[in-house]
Amino acid sequence: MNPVYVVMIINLIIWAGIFGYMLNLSKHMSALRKKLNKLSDNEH
Amino acid sequence: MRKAWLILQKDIQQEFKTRFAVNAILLFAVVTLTAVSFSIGTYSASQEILAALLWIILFFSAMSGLSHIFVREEETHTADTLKLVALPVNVFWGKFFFNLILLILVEIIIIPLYFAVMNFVVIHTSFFILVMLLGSLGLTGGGTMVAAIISKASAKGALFTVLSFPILLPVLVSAISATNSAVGNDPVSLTGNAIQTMIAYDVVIITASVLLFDFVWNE
Amino acid sequence: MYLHCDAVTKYFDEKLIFKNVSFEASTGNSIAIIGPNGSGKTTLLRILCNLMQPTEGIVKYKHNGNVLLKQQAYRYFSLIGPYLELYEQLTARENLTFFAKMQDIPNYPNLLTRLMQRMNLSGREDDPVKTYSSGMKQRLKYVFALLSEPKILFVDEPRANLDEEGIDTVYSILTEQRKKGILIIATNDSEDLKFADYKVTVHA
Amino acid sequence: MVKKIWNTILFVWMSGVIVGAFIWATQQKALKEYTRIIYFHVPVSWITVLAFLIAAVYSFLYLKKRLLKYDAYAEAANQLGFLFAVLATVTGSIWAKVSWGTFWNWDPRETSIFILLLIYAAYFALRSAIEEQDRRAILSSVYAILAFVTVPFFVFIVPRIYFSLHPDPVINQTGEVNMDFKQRVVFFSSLITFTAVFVWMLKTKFEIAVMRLRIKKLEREK
Repeated sequence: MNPVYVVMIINLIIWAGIFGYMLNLSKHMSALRKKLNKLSDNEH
Repeated sequence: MRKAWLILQKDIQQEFKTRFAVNAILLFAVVTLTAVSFSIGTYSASQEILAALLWIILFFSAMSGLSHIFVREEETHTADTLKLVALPVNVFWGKFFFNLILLILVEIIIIPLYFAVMNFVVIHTSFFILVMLLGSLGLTGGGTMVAAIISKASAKGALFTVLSFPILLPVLVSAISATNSAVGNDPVSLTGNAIQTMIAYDVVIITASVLLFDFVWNE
Repeated sequence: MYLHCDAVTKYFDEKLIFKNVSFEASTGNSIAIIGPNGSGKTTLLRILCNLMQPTEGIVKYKHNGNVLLKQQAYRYFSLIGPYLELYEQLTARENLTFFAKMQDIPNYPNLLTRLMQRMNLSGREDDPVKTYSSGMKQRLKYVFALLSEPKILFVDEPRANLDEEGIDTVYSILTEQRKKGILIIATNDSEDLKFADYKVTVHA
Repeated sequence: MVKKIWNTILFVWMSGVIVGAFIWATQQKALKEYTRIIYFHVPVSWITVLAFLIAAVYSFLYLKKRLLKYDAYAEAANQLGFLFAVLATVTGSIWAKVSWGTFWNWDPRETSIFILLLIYAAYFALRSAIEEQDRRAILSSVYAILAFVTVPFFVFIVPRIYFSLHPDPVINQTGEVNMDFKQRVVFFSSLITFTAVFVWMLKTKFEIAVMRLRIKKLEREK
């Protein structure tokens, strides 16, 4: 296997890991924000 | 310190009536020793491997018995009673010395057996004893603290080993390499390092435990 | 001796147990903590004894005008409760000797004999606690609590597991404690309430 | 708006580093193409350690101040640390396979990252075994600090006992001297990028943690 591909694969794994995680986080965050808005609306 | 001694006395008194911890840890040690001995069988393992196996047996025996001292207080609802009459620091020392005595007792029984069964030969005896002592101090220090933590969680038994292992690994690794020197396998230069590491580890883990125990006990 | 419980609130995670419980008591006072089952009477007692941290608010002890630190305060009070057990495998004497030594009680053998007699337990000193009946265990807890001659006595359900005779003894103890120190009981029993100068109600 | 600008800068910078690493930087003779792995693998490993440190600091703060916020921060840092530890382990393992022939051979740094992984895993195991949140916060903080004080010992023992196959000593035998200018520029920019990405992730995690706590508070006030 050409070494440059190995390096690329490694690089890809790292970025995929980070982005996958962040994507998950942002999904989570918008869900939480919705819930928070709903809760604070009920207050008033 | 007198109070710590009283707690130690109380725990020994209690232990004498049931012999639960002693039985658990000792039987565990004997069973593992037998298993190791059987699996090696007639092959002659190198002294290097035997040194490592000895510590693995001791580590897992410790894992089977050292948590008992805190788990018992929690499960019989006596922890609160003890809290009402004792300062945390005394409780820690009392439990620490109980575990130390327990572990050394197991070592006194297991190590001669190990010599006999496994063909294990120690060349520098006094050095070996020093290594055992320092190693036991480290195992007990970290083990007692983790025992205090897990006594307040669920799934105590499994958790104890999982939490202890990474924390006890430095002392375990140094003890194995120092034991290696004791059987005459390694150059002397390495010996000093392992001993230094163990002393430093013992001091650090025991100090940290004393400082942190307050939070765990009076949580 | 002076006990001050200021705006104590306790949550278990999101569940509110009680909110803003405040009272104060000094020598000669007695207080009953009342509330329906599961309202957190026991939790409040545990907080007062420093066995548990309140979510908000503070508990303060004063002795001769000085505020006591946590590590000093525990010498001045005793607690009797169903969740507070003695060492089952040890005998009554071993248990009590251990606790007496831990609390630096001078002349404890005499005191021990006297209290065992008073709680109608003499003769059973050298039996393991696990052979005791639940009523006897409860009486033994009184011996343990009174051993240190506490300035403040906390009692959770004074009558639990006791027969007529036991209750009489306990009541005489409560009367005494009320005179010479502070008495705090958690109860729902109207009989027990006779011992209280005033009541603190806990509820969510 | 400011946030958007920062994100754009970060994105451009990141792309620059990747391009630089693959095209601009020169290759090390001994490592050939694999030189480039250093620009990604090393920063990831560094962040594993950084996250562990941050978690220990917040654990300590929690024990001092008893604010649940700090415990949530420590947990967030540990979660990110675990993610980066997994990334470092996987990428390192692939690298080990192509250059040394095996996926795993207990080289000192592999050992260190493995121990960090174990500690992270133990931390989460402990958290999942305690129901009540105050108790969970205290016990896991104590455990994080206890683990933190023992980790430095691996720095002393591990390299002395095991022989290292890791190329870092080859490159850094006398500090950073053996890296040439271009390599150094790319390496440090990459380190900065990854740290910036990590800080950004951590901030997001903190935000989420704070939101969670607020939701809980609102719910309990009802």
